[in-house]
Amino acid sequence: MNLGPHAAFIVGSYAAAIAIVAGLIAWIAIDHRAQKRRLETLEARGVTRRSERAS
Amino acid sequence: MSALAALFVREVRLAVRVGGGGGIGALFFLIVVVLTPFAIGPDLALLARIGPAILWLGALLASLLTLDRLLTADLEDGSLDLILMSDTPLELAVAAKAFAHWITTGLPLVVITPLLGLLLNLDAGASAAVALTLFAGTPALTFIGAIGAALSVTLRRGGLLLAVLVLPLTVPVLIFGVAASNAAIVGPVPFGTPFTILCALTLASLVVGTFAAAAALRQGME
Amino acid sequence: MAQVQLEGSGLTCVRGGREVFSGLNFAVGGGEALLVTGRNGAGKSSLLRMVAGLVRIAAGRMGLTGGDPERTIPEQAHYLGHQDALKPSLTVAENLEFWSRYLGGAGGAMPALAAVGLDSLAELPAAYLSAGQRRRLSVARLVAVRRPIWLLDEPTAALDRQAQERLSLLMREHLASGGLIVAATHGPVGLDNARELRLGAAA
Amino acid sequence: MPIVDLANPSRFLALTARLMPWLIGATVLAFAVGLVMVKGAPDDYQQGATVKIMFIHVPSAWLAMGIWALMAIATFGTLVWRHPLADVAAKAAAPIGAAFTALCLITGMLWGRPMWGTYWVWDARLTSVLVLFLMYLGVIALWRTVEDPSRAARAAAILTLVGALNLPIIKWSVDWWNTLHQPASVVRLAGPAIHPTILMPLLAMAVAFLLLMVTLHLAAMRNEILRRRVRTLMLMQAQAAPGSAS
Repeated sequence: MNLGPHAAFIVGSYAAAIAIVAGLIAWIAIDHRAQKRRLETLEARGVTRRSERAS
Repeated sequence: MSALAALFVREVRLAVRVGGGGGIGALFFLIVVVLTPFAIGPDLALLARIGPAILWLGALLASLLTLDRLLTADLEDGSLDLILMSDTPLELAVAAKAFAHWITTGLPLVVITPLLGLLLNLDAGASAAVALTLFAGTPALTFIGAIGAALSVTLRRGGLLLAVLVLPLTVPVLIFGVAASNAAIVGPVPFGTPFTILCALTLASLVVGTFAAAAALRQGME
Repeated sequence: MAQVQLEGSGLTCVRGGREVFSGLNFAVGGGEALLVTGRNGAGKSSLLRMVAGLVRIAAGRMGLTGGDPERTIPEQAHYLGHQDALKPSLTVAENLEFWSRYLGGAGGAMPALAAVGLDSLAELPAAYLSAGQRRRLSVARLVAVRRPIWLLDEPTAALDRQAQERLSLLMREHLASGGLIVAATHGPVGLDNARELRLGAAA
Repeated sequence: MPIVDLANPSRFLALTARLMPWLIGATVLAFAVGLVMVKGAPDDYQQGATVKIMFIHVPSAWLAMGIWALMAIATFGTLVWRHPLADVAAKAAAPIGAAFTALCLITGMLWGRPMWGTYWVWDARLTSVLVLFLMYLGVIALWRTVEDPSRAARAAAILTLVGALNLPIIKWSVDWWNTLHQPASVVRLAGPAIHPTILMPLLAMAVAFLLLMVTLHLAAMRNEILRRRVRTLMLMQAQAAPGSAS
């Protein structure tokens, strides 16, 4: 696949796309793990939500 | 030193956390720079010529307008009373707070300057020059602004009064900041001359700003 | 703590052009508590803030004998004002650790938090605390850093009965260790041998 | 599944957990198909191979506007129907929208460089996207400075709706501002007509980007719901603590 004289810009664009999508995925994964950890420490300390306590 | 280190860490933590004003200065700077071409028009040659001026004015306003909360926040929740009472000299405490403000607000301005240079049609060298002058100049803006912050605490009136009081004091820094940038880009004058004067102004303002702000706080007590 | 003695003679306070009080004399020795009473606006808070160096002494003299000669009175005093000096976005432990290190303490927060019954909430942001809990976190500052003079501005405000008992216990321990307390208050503070200084009595 | 069923966060979390693997699979498949078609697309007679940048630039531009529209609809749910998940959806969408707007700007600049000789020429369309980017940063800043979720949600809702109303006006005024000053010689970004051999890969990539956005958005919403649970648990921990009655 010949990308012609401006190959750098085409590769640059796709690299930027990959970087930004990877950034989004990383942010979501890290945030998910952080919230899960905080939930577990809170629930470990016996703080339960009303709805759970009701069931 | 651990007292001052503790104060610095607290200030940075407050700025970074949700509810802190950390990124707001950089966002204000971005918006001011983006708005200017809408007023001036998309003429690239003109934008390139006044690029450094736009960036410097944006950084100046971004620095000053975010300094309002530097001391009033502590006044409102009672921390200022305890800081005034502590054995850590007030001058060093004000310096630590101003330095933390520069790290969380001034430095981000320098970091995003090359990006905004793209919008103003500045080439890499020009953006780097403006970023370097901003790096040297923003501490002066913060420490001079700290005087205004201290005055707005004692006068119990914040907001734009701070900027109005302090803007004239920042004129030298603005002049030599833009002059150094233009010297690097267009410059008959060698870059070194205005830049060293800018650095001298910053060093002077580090000292004057700290002592003046501390004095203003002490005078402000009823 | 060495035996300290705080005296004020002929003290005059002017705030906003209005003379709050003048010619005031008082003396508090180590192990003693002085309750400053009087109607609102009589200058109770102003007197405390004057000792804390936050309000200028218009006339008169204030001296501390027996304390650390190199340090001024404010540097040897704790001031518990109406506000709690807490940052909502910092956690309970972070708030206390900051003040402990800033006021020259060792920096350990847990023992002081335990003394005021907040050790279980150490990692909670202060924003989630109730008024009473924030008040107790503020009191924890006095326990974390040892200073001879305690200036308490209506210490029992926003505290429930159990917290008030805990506070008076801490105050008795402070007095027993040779410290002194000057408290602006309306009602009793749970201290038995406290002397009273009535302000604005002449009006 | 009736929509009201989703109102309950825990049921939404369960649904998201079940859907997530399928969504990820579909996204990866869609990108695979899209990229194969992009590889096969012919070069543009004028711009040569750089037209391949369009396959990222145009879908991310569509997403940038689409996500703001999604946020506007979600905030309509907050203000009008008080739907509990509406502001969660709006708050979760903002960073994703900002990211795709940034991608659109970056690819726009990389596409412009070979044509115009500089990265940024204040082209009418790109400038509107830049203003949209500022609006995204504004909404995110709003969410970050107000701690109480319900208060922040109402403020963000107003800002998003006003933003949605303003977008066409901004677009039109920027076009007018651009043509007023700009010499007419600027080559338009997307080219006059899109040849089917280029249109098909573009649509394939658009579908792939859409699936990616839906996946990321659901995941971000799940995080936001967990963040709010942590917040309520912390509030309850403070209230449950001994002697906290006062």
